[in-house]
Amino acid sequence: MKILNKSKLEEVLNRLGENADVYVPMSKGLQSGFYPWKSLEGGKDELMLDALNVYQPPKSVVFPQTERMYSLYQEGKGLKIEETYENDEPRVIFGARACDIKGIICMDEVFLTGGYEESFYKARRESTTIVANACYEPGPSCFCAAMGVDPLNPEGADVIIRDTGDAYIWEALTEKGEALSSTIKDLLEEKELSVPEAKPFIQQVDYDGVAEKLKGMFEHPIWDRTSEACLNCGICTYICPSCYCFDIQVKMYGHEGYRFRCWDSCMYEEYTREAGGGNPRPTGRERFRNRFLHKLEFFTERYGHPLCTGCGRCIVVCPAGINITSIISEAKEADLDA
Amino acid sequence: MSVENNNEWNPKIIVIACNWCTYAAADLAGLNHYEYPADIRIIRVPCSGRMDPLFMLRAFNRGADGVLLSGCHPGDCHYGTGNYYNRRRQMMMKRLMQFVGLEPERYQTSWISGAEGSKFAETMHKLVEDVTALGPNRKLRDER
Amino acid sequence: MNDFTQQIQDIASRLLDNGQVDVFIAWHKGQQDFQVQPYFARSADEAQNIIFNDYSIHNLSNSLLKFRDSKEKIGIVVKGCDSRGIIRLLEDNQIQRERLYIVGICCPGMKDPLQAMRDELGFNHKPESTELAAKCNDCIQPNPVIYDELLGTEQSPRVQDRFARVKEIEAMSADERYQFFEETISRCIRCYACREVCVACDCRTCIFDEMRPQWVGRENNTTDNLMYHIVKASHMAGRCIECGECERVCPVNIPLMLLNQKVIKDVNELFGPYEAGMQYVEGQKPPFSMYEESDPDDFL
Amino acid sequence: MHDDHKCNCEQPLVPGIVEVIDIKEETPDIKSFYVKNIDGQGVPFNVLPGQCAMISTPVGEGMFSCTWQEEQEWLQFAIKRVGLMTDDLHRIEVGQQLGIRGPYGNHFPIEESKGKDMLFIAGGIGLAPLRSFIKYCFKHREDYGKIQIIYGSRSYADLCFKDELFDLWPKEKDTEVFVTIDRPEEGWDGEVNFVPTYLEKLNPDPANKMAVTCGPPVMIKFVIQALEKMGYSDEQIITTLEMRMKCGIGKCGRCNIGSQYICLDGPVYNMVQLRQLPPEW
Repeated sequence: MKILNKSKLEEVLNRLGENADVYVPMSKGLQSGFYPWKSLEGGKDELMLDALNVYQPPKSVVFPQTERMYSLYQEGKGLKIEETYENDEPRVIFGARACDIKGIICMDEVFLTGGYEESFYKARRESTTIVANACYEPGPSCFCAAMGVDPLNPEGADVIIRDTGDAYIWEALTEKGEALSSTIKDLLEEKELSVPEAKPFIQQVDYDGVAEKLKGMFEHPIWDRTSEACLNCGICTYICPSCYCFDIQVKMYGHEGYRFRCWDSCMYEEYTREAGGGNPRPTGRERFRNRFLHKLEFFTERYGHPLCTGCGRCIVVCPAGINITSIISEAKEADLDA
Repeated sequence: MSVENNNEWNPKIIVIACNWCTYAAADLAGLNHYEYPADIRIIRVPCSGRMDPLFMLRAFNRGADGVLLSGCHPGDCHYGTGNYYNRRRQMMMKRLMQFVGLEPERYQTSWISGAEGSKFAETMHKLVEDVTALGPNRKLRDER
Repeated sequence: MNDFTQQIQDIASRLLDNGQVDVFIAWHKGQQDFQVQPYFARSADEAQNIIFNDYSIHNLSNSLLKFRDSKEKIGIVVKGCDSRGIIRLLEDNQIQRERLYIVGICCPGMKDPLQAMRDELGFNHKPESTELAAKCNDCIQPNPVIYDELLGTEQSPRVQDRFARVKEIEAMSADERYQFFEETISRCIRCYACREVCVACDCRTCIFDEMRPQWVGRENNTTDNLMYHIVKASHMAGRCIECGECERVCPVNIPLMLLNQKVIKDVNELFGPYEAGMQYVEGQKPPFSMYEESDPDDFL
Repeated sequence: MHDDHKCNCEQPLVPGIVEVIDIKEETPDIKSFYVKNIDGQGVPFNVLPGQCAMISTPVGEGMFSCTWQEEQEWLQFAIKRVGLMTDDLHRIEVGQQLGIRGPYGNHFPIEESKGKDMLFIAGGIGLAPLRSFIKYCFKHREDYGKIQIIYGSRSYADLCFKDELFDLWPKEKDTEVFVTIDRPEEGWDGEVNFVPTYLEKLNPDPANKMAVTCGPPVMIKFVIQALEKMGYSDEQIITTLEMRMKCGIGKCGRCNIGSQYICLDGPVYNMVQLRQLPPEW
């Protein structure tokens, strides 16, 4: 098997960085996320490949928070679109966990199926190579396996690395992965190492049958209670590896400008407010319900698996301590006649 | 914009003027043929009480190099008290803007009454001079 | 702390039982000790779920906004800083004093559940200190300023100079300051948690949700983010009660209280001592809803 | 309910450009816009009755129902002034170029309705989408049975498409048009009633009939109740839903009702389908 010795890691990242933007898990001051390897400042920033995960998922590599779509130019009564900004620069996501890659797969399904291929996402996605970091030790808030994610063999990875202590076992899984491996083949060694042993999950979550059951729970009183503490901020949606809702807006400077899209959150009142002023989801309760039903029921109905990948980030960041696993178990245990 | 295409840079300055005093002063300045620089663009609002700090922020955001808010002298407000409320807001806002790094000369406030046509012209001269000395503003400006 | 738990449970059961309140707002435990969550007890039975521990840090006064249109009578637990939030809401006529039964706690300082999450759940390389939450180290008012019942013994403020950070920034040059804010604020992901968690942000329609006209762009870039934070800070003028929740919940650790404290410092210097929500006097107005003819106008 | 009438452009979020060739004032706050390709040759895409398109000006984008017509010489949109973007639209003049992308969504059940009597019930601007279907029925007159149109608005001035309503449609073969306004006014000697009440008063027989309704949400709600009372089955009741939309292609998330995206899977639903959805419409 191919081995990447950790002493060669920097060299590998530098090499990969010659042809692509390489995004690695990194802590920068008080925040952590997937940032360009090139932006690492010694002494200040730190590579976080061996941490369980980072605060911000790699979602923004393929689906940036703000993305310009096209320019607009107005002249008299004429309207022109002069340029579209599709970005297909090659990029590598290095060291993503299975949950985060599953988030990208969810976005693939949304943006690339259903009759329309969204071209801006497609350009970024097709030029992205994913190097997955297999997870052998789930953290206390991890529950990916319960959501149908295999932390040891991430679906959607082009290359997989397995941490054995001093070295990573390197395995290319796709053509893209092979191509990536070939650029660093002189830095890989041939050696047999044993795969680490997987530790059990600490958090027990049972999602079986929940999607089906939630179908009958739209008006269930569970939503009154669970949504009470929710502040309707957008943290959970913005740090979620799979939340993909976006808004399309325009900026004009006199006669020229551009239209862009940016992340949006179903938690905001403005999200579904109609031009005439009506809003089908006027209070926090409806928005809260829609978010969890979308994650746990609607998406499963449409695409066959939940929109939650069990990364546990929303549990970590929620200012009100709302825990999606509690909501899953409450739904599981709920009395339908209540 | 045409101003930017000139080789020589001219500042873009927004003057937010109250209808009853400063705007009248601008009229008077015109009537009396007092000259003042052409780099200013006046936005008329009903009262200094209407001068939301957002106007100033938005102006910088959209490319202004300097902003002046101007209204009636304290005690002379057409509506009685608008400028008193505005005065508090401006005092706070100016310090906040300096705190985030804006040069104080870029964001000015003054009282100009309807009879002070010459003061209006002088203020504009001074304003354009101050802002020109600082050069183009990049702070808070949108990346187009 | 367990002491407080029992006391609060007793008070809540009593009030709910005899119908003095319809809902009692406190905390309950999540899956782990540090996963404490705001809790709305509606019966004496439910009151038994209430806990108060090291991590009961949330400013519950913000939850009162959910009840501003209802007639329900509400019991609520507040610490020193939170109680100032209640005065803020009373001043803004968002809630009526008669509807409230306030249980005050002299606050010994709290730990930050979000910090604990990061430390315990593997999202941090090096666990940070597990001492008091940062905001509690800046505390100027640990004892409730409004209450119907008081628990615990008086605590003393923990902060030496609460404007120390502000003064540090003030000492920089204009360009250095701009660079500092550009750097910190460009991190913002505009999740609006700082707004939603703020008790002083009680507008029904926020200016940032307003689309007609849209004053602040939704693009996530430095200037739009700066616009957001400057406008927010200016709206906080005379309103911020220094509970520090905005800074605590920020997922990218922007020092938000720096802007708020700058404004507090200036308002105090310019318009005479004013601390938002320190004392409830009916009809009293916040500093930007009033003026003095003698206010300074040395504008630079 | 997908069909071949679908945008297959490579960049579904980037609009094409069309030119406004005519603007007609329907009511004080509704205007009809006729658009064509900028080279004057035809339209950017063909639509089926009920389908929508995303129109954009430099101010914003908005989803509007297209009016179907057989010749496909132009596309017509009847647009009410309600918000920022429609405000901007109402200020433009003939010759103005607009962005357009589409067509989006499903269409009215033109096939399934063949051989049946048609009952159209509309309120206010809700006539605009139904008009597509009505025009389609007239064009293929032999395929459909008796046609009844019930339409109401706040006042006479607010009635859309007056020439068709009062002159053209009543002259069509085997067609009845019933018009009502909400409040009595001088010079109006017709019906004064709300649409659902008028519907109950007319009491059209459900036998072999399709009832298609569109209008303000409360009107739809009461029309559906009235139809049920009159004995219409769920399969016979068709309506269109409305949610805020941004992308139009089922990606941006906001227009969902349950697992359905109104922009992609809707806007046309019959009651059988609606009963499967969470009651959020």
